[in-house]
Amino acid sequence: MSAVFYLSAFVAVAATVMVITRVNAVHALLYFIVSLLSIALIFFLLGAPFVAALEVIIYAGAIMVLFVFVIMLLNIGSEAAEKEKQLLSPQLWAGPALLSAVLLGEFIYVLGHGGARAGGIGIVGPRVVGISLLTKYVIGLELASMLLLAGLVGAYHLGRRQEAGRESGERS
Amino acid sequence: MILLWLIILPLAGGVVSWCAGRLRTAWPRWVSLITSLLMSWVSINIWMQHYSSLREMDLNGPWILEVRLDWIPQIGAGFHLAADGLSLILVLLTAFLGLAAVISSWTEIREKTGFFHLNLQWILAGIIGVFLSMDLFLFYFFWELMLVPMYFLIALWGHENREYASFKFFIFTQAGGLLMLIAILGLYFVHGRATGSYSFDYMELLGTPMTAGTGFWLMLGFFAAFAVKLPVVPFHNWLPDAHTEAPTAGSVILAGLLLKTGAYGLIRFVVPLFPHAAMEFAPAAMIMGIVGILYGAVTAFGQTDLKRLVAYTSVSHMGFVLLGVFVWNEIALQGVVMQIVCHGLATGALFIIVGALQERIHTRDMSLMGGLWGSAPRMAGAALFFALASLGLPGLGNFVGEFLVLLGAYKTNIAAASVAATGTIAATIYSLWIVQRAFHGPNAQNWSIPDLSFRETVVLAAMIASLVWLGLFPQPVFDTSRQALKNMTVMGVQTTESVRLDAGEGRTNSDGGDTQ
Amino acid sequence: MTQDIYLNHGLILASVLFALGLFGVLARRNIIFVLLSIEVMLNAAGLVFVVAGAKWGQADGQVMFIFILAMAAAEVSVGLALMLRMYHILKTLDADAAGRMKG
Amino acid sequence: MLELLWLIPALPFAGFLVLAIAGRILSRGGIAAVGVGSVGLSCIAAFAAAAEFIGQAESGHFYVQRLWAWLSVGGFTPEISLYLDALSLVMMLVVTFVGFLIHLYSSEFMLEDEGYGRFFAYMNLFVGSMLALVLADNLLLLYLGWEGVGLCSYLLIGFWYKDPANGRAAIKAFVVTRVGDTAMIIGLFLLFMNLGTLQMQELMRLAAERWAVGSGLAVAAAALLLVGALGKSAQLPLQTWLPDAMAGPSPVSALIHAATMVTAGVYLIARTHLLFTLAPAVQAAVAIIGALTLLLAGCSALTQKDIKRVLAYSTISQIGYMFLALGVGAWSAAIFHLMTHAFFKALLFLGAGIVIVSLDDEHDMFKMGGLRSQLPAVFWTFLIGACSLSALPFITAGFYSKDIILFYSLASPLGNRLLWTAGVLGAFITSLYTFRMVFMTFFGEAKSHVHRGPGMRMTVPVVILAALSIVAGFVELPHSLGNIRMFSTLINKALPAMAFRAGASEAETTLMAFAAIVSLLGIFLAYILFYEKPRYADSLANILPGRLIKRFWSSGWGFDWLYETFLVRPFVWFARTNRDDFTDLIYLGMIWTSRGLNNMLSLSQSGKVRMYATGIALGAVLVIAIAVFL
Repeated sequence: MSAVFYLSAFVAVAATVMVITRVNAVHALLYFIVSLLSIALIFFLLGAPFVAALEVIIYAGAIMVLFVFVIMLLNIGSEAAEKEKQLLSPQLWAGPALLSAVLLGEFIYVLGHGGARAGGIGIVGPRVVGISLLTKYVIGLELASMLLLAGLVGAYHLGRRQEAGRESGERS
Repeated sequence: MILLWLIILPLAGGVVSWCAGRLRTAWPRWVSLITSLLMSWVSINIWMQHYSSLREMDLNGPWILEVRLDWIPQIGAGFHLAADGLSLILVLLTAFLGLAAVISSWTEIREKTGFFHLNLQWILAGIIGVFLSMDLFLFYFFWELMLVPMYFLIALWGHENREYASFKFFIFTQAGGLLMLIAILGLYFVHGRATGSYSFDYMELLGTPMTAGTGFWLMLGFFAAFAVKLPVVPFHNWLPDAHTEAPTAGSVILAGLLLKTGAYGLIRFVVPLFPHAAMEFAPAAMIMGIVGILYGAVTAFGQTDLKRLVAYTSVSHMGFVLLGVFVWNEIALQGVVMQIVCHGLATGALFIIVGALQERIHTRDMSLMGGLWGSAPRMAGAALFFALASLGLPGLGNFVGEFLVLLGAYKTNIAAASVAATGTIAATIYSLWIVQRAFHGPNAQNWSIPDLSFRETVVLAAMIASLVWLGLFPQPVFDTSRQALKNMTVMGVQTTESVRLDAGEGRTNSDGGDTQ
Repeated sequence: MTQDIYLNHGLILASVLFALGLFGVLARRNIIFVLLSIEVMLNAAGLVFVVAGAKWGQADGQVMFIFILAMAAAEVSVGLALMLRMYHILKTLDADAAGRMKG
Repeated sequence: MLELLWLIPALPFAGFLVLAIAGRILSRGGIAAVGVGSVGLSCIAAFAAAAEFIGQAESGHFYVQRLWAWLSVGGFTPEISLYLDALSLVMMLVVTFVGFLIHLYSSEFMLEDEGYGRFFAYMNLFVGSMLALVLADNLLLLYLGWEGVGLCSYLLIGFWYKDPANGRAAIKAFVVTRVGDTAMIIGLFLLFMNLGTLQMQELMRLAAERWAVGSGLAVAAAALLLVGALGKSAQLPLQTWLPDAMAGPSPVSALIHAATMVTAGVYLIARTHLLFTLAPAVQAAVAIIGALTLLLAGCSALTQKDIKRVLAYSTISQIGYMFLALGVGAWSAAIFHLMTHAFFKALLFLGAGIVIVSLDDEHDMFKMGGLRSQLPAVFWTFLIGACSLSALPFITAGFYSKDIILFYSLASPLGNRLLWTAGVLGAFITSLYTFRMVFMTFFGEAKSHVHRGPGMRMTVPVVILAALSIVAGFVELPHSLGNIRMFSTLINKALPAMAFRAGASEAETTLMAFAAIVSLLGIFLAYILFYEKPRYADSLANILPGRLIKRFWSSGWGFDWLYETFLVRPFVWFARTNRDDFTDLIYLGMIWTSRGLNNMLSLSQSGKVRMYATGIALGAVLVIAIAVFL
């Protein structure tokens, strides 16, 4: 079990590194899907099959497809990739790299000192999740639906201005 | 109830003249004039009625008139108006200068006359409210009430640089006012905690027991507002700009009345409410007063703008007021009252003259004036008279005021009185400089201007007569204010004692509160 | 004990992913990558919730993940629409080119 | 009759009011009638009062008339009340009588001036204030008159307002005297706070009771009053305003700057003499200042070109004599000299006025000459005045009054040789500059011709004054020469008698002869230098030290330069530089600071999304670091 965990964790990190370093957006996207899939596997290992499914269906499926559509809509050629290369100069990413490293160091420091204690991993199935979603978190659920509605309207509004008739379909 | 009328009258008169202005341009002036005449009549009537009892000092209680209505009982704020001799004198001055302001703006203001007179009358209402209210909440209300119309007066009918000046005026006074608001609230809570009854009433707040540190900071809050209004160097910078840019009526009211609210506040609130802190602060305040006297006078001399010059003389004269208040003995306080009245008249008159001059030659630059005596001898003579009044010529009211302030100051601090006395030399220089530059000298620009009109002559003649009267027979003013000032000096003493008593009790009270 | 390692290591994994996402947001100028990096960060946050939920054996962590998911969806839809508009106006995807709000 | 005492100052004030209000409506005749008439009536009333007062002098030495209570505040209760004793009587008579003569003179002198009404209004106001000053019962009322005369002096010096130089001179006069007045008013505070009253007789009584001789308070009070007197009487170091004050019309110089106002300081010291006897150091200072002033001013008078400036310096110098007399305790001598000086100096000024007008406003003596034949009446009267001023022995009033002063400056217990020497030297210089003026103006060849001669209204006052310049001396003759004591008997009712050292009276004759010789010597030297052999004078003035001394003296010993450089210029410089009020910088600073902050913060708004994100990240890193590590 733990071997699977570490393997998928390694895949996730490696794929993410690829995501943020690619010059071609579609390649990056594909790596990102790999990363998402491996995280879905980790979810499953953690006893959360429902969210693992959601991860695959909505994240890797719907959202990423949306990205793909948009990238295709933009129709970026190979010269864009060239340009992208120029934009990725070391002096540009040195600072952010440092910043991120510091943040990571802080996280790991915290986790190393009195982080999580032991606890039972059992399977928390979709039923339990659904019940708590519709009872305890029902207001959150409503708010999330409002958010999605707002996203829908916003995207529609923004997309409509440029050219009538062309709408970026969305929703997960 | 007659006190209520003193406030309602200008408020209503202002509204009526605004409405009248929508019909005919000339009507608001008449409405305003009638309002001011009524005001003068009412206030003189009050004076006449109560003069003998004031002189004999046989009043029951501190007030000659009092109105007490409920307002916001939940927070202990009441509509409490009361007048004693001090307020009465200032109300009289307000009525008189209000009349002068209306008449002096007769031809100067030709646009939006209705709104102008609305503002004018509302300022007067605010000022009278300030002089009469004996509830700090109400006092603050009136304090702000007089500020806003004044802002409009400067911003709408002012001269070239009016926006800057009106902003400066507003920000300075508002900053001071807010500090006072904080101090009022602080005092309110300190008093409420100590006695258990939360009230804004002046009489109740007198003698509030408090620690020396608290008292000092609260006193500074009040002092800040009044120091800006008075104004005290170095918080005076709004004044030259505001005076210079304001229309004549605005300058008259600013110099004659608005500054006096600061002086009144010092006498009525700062020292009686915080006798200890004020005593502690007195040396600093006296130094500020002396610096004001000298600095104002020297800076006045350096000006080229006639109105600005006169504005700086106000700074100098108000230095005497500050000095006198913090000397706090009967002679000096009577001197302060006299100085307040006479400065209002003399400087108000100077502003009327400068305004009349500006109406005729369209400039305030003294280097462009000169030799105006030839064509306008009456105006020149009047200007000479008021210049002499402001330099403190014996026989005129200002001398009596300054002399008494200095005499009182000499009693407490010989050096202070001596240094302040040299201010009269500087006053001589700037006063004569006005006459020299504007009315004497060669008539280089070949001005030929009409002399004072009948309207202006009447106003100025009344002011001349008042100043001579105050200079030679000042006793009525002293008789009127004596009781009030005595009460206040006695209050100071009493509260000094009661603070000493209450200090012990207050401590036990607070201890009890803690244990509970 | 192994479960304990799982948990701690799950959190470390989330941290690493988050840091990588942050680096992407800060270092990349192409707005597509910025959006992608944000997705990485959101995903890492979701992972933390799920790991924590797993630790206590409660559904709350997963519920939070669902909320994050919803939010990510809304964010991506609006973000992509904005990106499209930007590309049409500025003809570039360089985030630094959109500097008209300079104070 | 004494009940009508209040009329004496009230009449001129009434005249002022009438002229101020109705001056534009009245004709010139009407103005003259009001202006001269009011002072004339006042003069008549004064003489009537004097007759009655001297008549009943046996019964009481003073008369007090209370008019009304001025104010009453916290124990401070000055009254408007008049006080008449021998001293104020003399002053009152001098003021009203000389004042009347000068008013009469002016009614012709100013006839062509456009400000005729204004002139008489000011003059009446002056006479009224001066009478208030001399008749005041308390120091506050005295101060009122004191400032009132200062004001009129200012107004009349700057009477011809169109010339800015006149205005400057007027302001200078007012401001310089105001310096003294400020000291005086502090003295008033001191007296009131320590003795509880400003009523002068009461004050003197209490001072004598409570203060020991030479006590600090007495010295301070006397010194402060002295500074006031120095300003008003143009004594060292506040003398600089008087020469410039000659910018005013000649009658003004005669009335204000010779006969009356400038002697107010002498009057004040005489009035409060007890304070000065309580403060011997200050009294000695009075004598020294007087001696120094009379020498300095005399030397300056010697080098002037302007005839009126000669007279102005001469006035300063003669008042120096009076101060000398006061300083050695010769009270009645000082007042006597004050009176005779009022006569002959007014006469000289009026004569000079006629000369100036006759020559079409010519002040420069070097452009005059030979007027003896053209203006004979003026010449003779002027000559009498000049003789009196230079103390021509035995016949002139000036001789007797000055002789007493010289005698007491040596013989009084407070006198000494140095003071006497200064006085004698001064007498010599006096006759030198006086006759320099006479010779230059009336003798020699005519350099210009007379435009118009004086009329009756100008001649009569001059003649009367000339007569008085002779006669007035005979009311007081020295011991060795008739020993008439009319004047001092009168004055001694108000002031202590003069004392002199035992055995000094024997020397009196010698001293008198010496003084007489000195003054004659001065006249003779003037005759040589300025009439007989003028080139001696020229060559004297042309050698280098002569030139330098001449320049130094004629500029008034550099006092003007001193004040100009160290007081006036810095003051004006500061005022001008500070026109925009440097305290404004505090508030401008606030504006600049907030504006600068605004600019700095708006720099952070680069418009780049990544920057904002970096900012957020940085903040997050910091917050977490704080939460974790602290």
